[in-house]
Amino acid sequence: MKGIEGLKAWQAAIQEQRDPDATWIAVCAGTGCLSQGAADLAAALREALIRHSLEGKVEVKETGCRGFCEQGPLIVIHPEGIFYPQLKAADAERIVSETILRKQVIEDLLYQDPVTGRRHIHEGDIPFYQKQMRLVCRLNGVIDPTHIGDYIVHGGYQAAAKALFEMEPVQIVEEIKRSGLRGRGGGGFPAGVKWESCRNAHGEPKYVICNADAGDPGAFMDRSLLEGNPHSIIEGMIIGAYAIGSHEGYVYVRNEYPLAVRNLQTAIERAEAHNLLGDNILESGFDFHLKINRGGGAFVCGESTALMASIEGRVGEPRAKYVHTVESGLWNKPTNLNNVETWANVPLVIEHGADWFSAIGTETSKGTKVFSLVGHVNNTGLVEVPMGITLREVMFDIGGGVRGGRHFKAVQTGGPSGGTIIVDTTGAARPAEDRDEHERGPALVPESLIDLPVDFESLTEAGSMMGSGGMIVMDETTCMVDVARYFLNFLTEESCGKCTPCREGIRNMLAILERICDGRGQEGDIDLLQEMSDTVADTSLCALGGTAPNPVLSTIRYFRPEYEAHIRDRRCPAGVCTALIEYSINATKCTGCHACFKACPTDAISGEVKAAHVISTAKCVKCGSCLDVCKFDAVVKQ
Amino acid sequence: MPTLTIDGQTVEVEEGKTILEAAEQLGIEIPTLCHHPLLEAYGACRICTVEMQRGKRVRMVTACNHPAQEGIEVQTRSPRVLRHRRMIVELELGRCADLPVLRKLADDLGIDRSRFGTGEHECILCGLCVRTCWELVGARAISFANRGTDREVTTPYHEFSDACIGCGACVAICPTGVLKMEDIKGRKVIHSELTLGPQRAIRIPFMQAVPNAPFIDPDECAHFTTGECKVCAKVCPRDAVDHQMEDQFEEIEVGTILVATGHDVIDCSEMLRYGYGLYDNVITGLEFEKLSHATSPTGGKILMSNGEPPKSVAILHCIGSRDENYKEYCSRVCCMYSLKFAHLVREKTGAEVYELYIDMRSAGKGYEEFYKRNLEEDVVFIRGKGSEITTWPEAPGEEGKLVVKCEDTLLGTVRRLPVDMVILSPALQARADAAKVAQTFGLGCSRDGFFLEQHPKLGPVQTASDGIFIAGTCQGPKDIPDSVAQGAAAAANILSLVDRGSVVIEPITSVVEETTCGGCRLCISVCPYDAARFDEEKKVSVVDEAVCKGCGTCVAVCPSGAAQQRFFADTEIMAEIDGLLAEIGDRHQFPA
Amino acid sequence: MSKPKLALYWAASCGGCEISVLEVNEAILDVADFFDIVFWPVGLDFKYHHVEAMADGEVLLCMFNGAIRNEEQQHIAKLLRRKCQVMVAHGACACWGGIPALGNVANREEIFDRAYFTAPSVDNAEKTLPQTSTRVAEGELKLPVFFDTVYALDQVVPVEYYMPGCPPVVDQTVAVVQTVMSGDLPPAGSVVGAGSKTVCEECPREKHDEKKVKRFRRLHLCDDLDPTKCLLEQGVVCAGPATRSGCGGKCVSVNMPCRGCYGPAAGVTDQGTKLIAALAAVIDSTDPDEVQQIVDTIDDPLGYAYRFGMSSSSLRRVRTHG
Amino acid sequence: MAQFEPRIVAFLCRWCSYTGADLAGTSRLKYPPNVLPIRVMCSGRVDPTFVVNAFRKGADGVLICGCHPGDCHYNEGNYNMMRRFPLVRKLLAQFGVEPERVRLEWVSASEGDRYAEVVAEFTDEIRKLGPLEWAPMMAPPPVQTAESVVTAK
Amino acid sequence: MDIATLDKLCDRYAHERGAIVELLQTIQTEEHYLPRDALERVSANLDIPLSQLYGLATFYRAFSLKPVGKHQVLCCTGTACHVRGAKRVVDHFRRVLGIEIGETTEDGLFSLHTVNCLGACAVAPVAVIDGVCHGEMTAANVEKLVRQYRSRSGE
Repeated sequence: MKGIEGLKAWQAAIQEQRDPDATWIAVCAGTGCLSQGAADLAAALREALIRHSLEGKVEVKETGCRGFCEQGPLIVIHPEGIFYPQLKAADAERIVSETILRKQVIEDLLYQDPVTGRRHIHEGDIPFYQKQMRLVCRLNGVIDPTHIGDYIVHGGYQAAAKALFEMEPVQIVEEIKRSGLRGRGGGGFPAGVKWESCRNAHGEPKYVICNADAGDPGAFMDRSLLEGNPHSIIEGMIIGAYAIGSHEGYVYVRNEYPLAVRNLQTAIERAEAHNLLGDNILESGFDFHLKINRGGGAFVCGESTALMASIEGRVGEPRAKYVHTVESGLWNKPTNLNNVETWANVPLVIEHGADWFSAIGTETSKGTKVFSLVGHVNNTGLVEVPMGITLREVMFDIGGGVRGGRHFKAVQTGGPSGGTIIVDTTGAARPAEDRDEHERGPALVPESLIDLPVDFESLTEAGSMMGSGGMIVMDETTCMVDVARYFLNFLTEESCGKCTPCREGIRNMLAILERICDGRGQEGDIDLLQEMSDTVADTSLCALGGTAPNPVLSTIRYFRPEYEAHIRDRRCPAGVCTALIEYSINATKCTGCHACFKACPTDAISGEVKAAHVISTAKCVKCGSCLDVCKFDAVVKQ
Repeated sequence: MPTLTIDGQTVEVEEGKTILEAAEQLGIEIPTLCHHPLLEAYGACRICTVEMQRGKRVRMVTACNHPAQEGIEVQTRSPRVLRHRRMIVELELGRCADLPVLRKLADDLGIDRSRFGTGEHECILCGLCVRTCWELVGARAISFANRGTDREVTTPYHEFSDACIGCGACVAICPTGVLKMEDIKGRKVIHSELTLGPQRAIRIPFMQAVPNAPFIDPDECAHFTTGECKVCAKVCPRDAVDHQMEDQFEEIEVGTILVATGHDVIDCSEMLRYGYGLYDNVITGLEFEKLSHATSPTGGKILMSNGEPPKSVAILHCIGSRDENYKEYCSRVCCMYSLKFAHLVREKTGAEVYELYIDMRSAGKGYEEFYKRNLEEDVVFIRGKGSEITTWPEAPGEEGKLVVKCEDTLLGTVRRLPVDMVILSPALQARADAAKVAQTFGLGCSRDGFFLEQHPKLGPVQTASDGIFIAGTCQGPKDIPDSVAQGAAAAANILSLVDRGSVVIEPITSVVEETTCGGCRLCISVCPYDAARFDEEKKVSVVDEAVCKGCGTCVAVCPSGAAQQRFFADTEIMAEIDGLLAEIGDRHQFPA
Repeated sequence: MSKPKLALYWAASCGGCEISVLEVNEAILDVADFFDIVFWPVGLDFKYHHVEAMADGEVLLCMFNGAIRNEEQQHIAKLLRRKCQVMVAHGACACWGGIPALGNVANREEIFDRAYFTAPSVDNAEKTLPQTSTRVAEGELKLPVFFDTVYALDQVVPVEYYMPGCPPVVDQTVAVVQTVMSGDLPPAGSVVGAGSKTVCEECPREKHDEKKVKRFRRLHLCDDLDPTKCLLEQGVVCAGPATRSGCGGKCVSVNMPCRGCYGPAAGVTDQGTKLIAALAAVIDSTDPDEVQQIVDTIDDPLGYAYRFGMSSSSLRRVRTHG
Repeated sequence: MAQFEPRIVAFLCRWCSYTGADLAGTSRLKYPPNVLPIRVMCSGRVDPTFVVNAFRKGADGVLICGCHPGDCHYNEGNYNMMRRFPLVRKLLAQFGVEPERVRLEWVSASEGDRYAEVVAEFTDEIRKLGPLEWAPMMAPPPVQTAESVVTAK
Repeated sequence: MDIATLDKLCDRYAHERGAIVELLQTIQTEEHYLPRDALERVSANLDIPLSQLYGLATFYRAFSLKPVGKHQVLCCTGTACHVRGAKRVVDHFRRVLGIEIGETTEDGLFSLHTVNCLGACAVAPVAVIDGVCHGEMTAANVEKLVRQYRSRSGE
């Protein structure tokens, strides 16, 4: 197949075969939905179609993640676009018989807005989607990632063809620079500038790498992009390689994402089969080979030099970046490394042009960003929003507010390297005047933080950072000291152990925090933590160590009272630190239903059926099982 | 050439230098733990972090690997740098035991105790050993294992790695000394080379070696086993190290040769009853000399193998000499050096010394007086050859001692001497390759293997072959004065030959009578020196007088009698025969 | 003055030398012209008393061939010595004992025992032996005494010239006679009719510097001999190197190894030991046992060494009565 | 009659045997005087003619001494003697001379005692063999009176 | 894995630069752990020092030197799961299986690991057993799952 004409011809050929108004069902098969039974649902639908002898006419297509994981497993019936969320296998029969056959909308299956209670038929009018601008994720949930035709029919690879045939490499770099596209990995370094310096660095061969390690816990946008639309990343890398003058690329994927690896591998094979990858792409004379490199399972390998060490078959140990990797990266050759989402944006910029792209987002942060909205929020899922949208819109308008009607306490962005932005409606936060000069983070903690625009500069200013896009909503049941302890515990396990400040610093800070959580905190612990944080942040070799203190510093900054409660009063206001809480049964409310007796793993609960039960504090390991099963709110935790 | 300022002082350095090197150039000291000039900068310990201002941005960077760029301002002791440095040392102390290298840093920075307690690790994970093994030596036997706080240096599966070539480089470079060099090659230190600790691959053989220059021992040198290293070549300021050099064999033409190949000492381990090689403290005279010598590893102190000075020493003479089963001759030198040893032991350690001798042969100048001096220094002389050494105690006071059994012929009793150390005086014997050397130089060998002089009285340094001389113990056991005298004699002989200018050739040669030679060429066939050649025109054999050595074999073989030997012609020998048998007068004469 | 007188006598020999005199063909006429042959038992009927009747030294030249085996030959030798001026030992037998001298390996008793008793063709039951004098009807028969040892001519009477050869080659005989006729006589005791070198000089075969053999071979057993190469180098015992030249290499030119009939080379007293030395020199071994094996392949060293020179050999005869 | 004192001619190679004999002398070793040494440059020089001639001139035994194989000053001289010796012995045997009467021994320069030993042993052996008495063999033919010869009338 | 397949594997990766981790991954998925003789064989075939392979095997969480259990229990301790009580689920698994994180039960059936994030935050806290994802885990259904897998492997 040769050039753009060949591509367009192929696209037209596929369109002909497709009847635009044929009905077909898109079942979301992202990991989130799969883990809630999407596979069984799809099977049930197919059986139902067979029963109604519709198998030839109506097609069931398993697509990538549509973003609304909370409402999984969900389907969209085309061409009408009817959206049925939270389905069970049993609903398949009704869907086929009523909606498919008789085009009737099943009222009770429709999405009901938890706040307004209104039911919405089409995806578009659900608030979760209204405020979003799904560009990178537009094909997620629309195409079958394993079937290249779906991608081609939606204009796939035409941006690459345009770049290869109609644009010069320098032109492409200029276009990306003008577009203001910045790295989506967390650093936010302008992609264009990076490409330019890599292009100008001397040394052959040059490499392009896609960092699909996505090590940040709680951030799975890279994963759903790889699963849902791998071809967009391949196309982005082809354009990037052509611009920089590289013929060899690697995608470094986490080993814990088997579905992503499989779909990407299939995509590469299909692309090579159709002369869209490999030698002489589209007869353009440009060769580009892409190989998958499964990571060994190390968060540190998210850092560029550690990632390259891992590809080179060495242990994931970062090295000083005084000489940038664009000049001397993989095997000491010029290497350009970008995040999955960054590569996915590239075809958009080339297809619609830099001006179109730079129109989206704020003055300094252009384009959209995919966030993974998780934690104590109603609508957990992947949210792609234009830069500059406010926190309020993301968390409340899209996110549907805090779960279970609780109070919103904090949101954490940037993963372990990020900080916690406080939109404290509980008033527990502290005015900024009395913070001392070497403290980090924003000068002010106004109520209006909730209206903080989400972009690189403002998030960093707020003491956190964009990071890969994890946004973890926390309500008042979350103990901030425990959050800090969790992050440090994670970082102690994931530190490569090469440099002293990171290996020893974080370990000792964790020890202090665990002491505090155990109720053995001492005066001066907080100052010691801050002193240590200062050294760890300044002298650590790589970003892992460098940003590790952020969660601690930002929680201290805004929740010093909670720390002091743990240290002075040996109390955990949020009731999380097990050493400081106690479980007891409110005799008046307890109906003696014996449920908690059966649930307790260490049979710390005694009492006869129908009589009030008692918890023996000695045996109780505070697992909280009794609280879970008690229907009468008799179990009290303070 | 970038110029930068460090602590206010400006300095200009070559391209590619680091801040640390620039600081060294200014004599500013920046502490390092994981850095070594021969290794690539690693940046693990971070103790060398300094404050660097470039343009308006101030950043904390590690000096060991940050390039010295144009126009940067570096502060090596700013409050912020010191604060970080103190915290890092405190963190290290929290992890490791009170290691000297850390204690020194802590004292410099004024830290007495770490707020993070004290750990028990002795390895500060600086990685110097791993990087040396990988980058320098090339054996690649050890590496880092695990991750984060469990990180450790180890060989695969914590077992002995057969990639390790035991070069000891990691031990040498480890700042904390946690790596120890087990004597894994099982070398017996006191006996074989008397060197303690790992054998340097490049070393001066011994103190007074001439030339007093180091040599590379190919078996020990890592380069020859792994193809890497060459550290010595890198650090040598005069580029004198060349690993490509090969042994060269030079062939030189000489007029005269002086063979002075010396002697060997009998292997005492063959005589099982003395337990040499079995018991640690039974050593030979040569080994005692090495031990008591000022340049010995013990610095001349006389110590037993366990490092203690001996309280009692027995010196046994004639081990293998004057002995039918081994060497019948007297080795001539042992008595006197044994006396020297006795004197040394008495003087240096004051230990009880027993000398077991058959006859005290102190025949040299001043020798007898030295023997008398030993007597005065209470050395115990027992006239009787040491017969056996055992560690089997039979009487009290013999536990843990070497018991020397001997017969004291003056007292007429058999005695048992419990001592701490025994010195054997082994017999001198011809070198193992003496026979081969003799054949090469056409030397005769006496039955005991020493080379044969031309005449015991008239030609002690000459040999049967003209122009080849011998001197020293290769001709027979003798001590240093005699050897020196022989050396001088041989040299004098050689010089007399050299300046004579011409060589006297053998007068006794063969000559062929042209008129009677039939050209049968038998003489040519037998001549060992190819002195006889066939003259094609005259069809006769001709003898080249310069080449002919005068053995006369051709004359005996010449069937036509044409070949005759001057001074030993057939007629002359026949006349000798007649003369010898003359009395019986059977002259062949005509009948009356 | 009448022609010089010539005397020829045939003692213990095969008579070949006498015949070789005839071989001079027409040259015999020159001899007849120059000489007055006065004693030639085989050619002309002369008797002993004719010779006894002559004056001492009357005969110029006496060509005495044959060794002295018995008393009669000794007597005639002495007689002729007295009667002639120049005594020439004509032929190998006269010079060194020749083939008859091989009898010295035994003594008279052993010879008679072999000849008259044990020889396969003898039928002598009565064991009669010839006696020096036997009475027969016709009277007393006398036989000369049979010596134990065969002696060369010069061991009985002094000899002026020795003419080697068995028989001497024709042209050598002619040359000798002509020299005598010319009166230009070489010094007494010298060997005439022969060269001054050895047979090797006249031998056409190629000789090489390297002479090494692993074993000696009997001629009649060899079928692979190289006609151009020296026989000794091929392991065949050839007395050429130890034998005086003069014969022109007659035998070696026809693939026959030289047997040494021209006697020892000039200046050599014992031809046999010289040949032994030569044979030993070509043995190719340094190991005593292997040398012994090679020596064992020479079956009869005495036979090769003293085929023609037993009488004048160093030890002359074998010691039989020990 | 006094004990038969054999007369033994010895050919001693100048480098080894002759020096060995000399050493025997300087070492004051006792050995029978029956040996009459002749110095030759090398045992290779000893011509079979000398051996045969010695017996002819009345020697009762002939001893030839040379350097040990490999030690010869001229590299191969003694090897040549070694090759001649068995042939000379065989020739002498054919002449009726007991082969034991001729002997080849390797005596090096330092083996003074060995030389004395060889001489003593060889002399004993020849004494047992008794005198060679080769003179009768060399006697001229028996002289007969002229008349006893003339017979015919 | 027998020698032949291992060698074939090595040949396939021999010329490909940067494939060592891939190779170890393949062995790990095949054998569920990295046997010592396999590492020694790879070291010999590809001329890579054994110390480097040992470093890789002990650094990356995906590899283990000891045989792991038949059923792999992966508990997600990502931030989302953490705030929804992942820690209690992990503690419960530890109590029920009687092993610590990273160990394998004596009967070799179960091995327990924690993972940073499995990408199913919507149904946090999550546990994946043999690739099958179980969302909204509570202490209760931990025991149910363990019994279910133990019986299934019992057949």
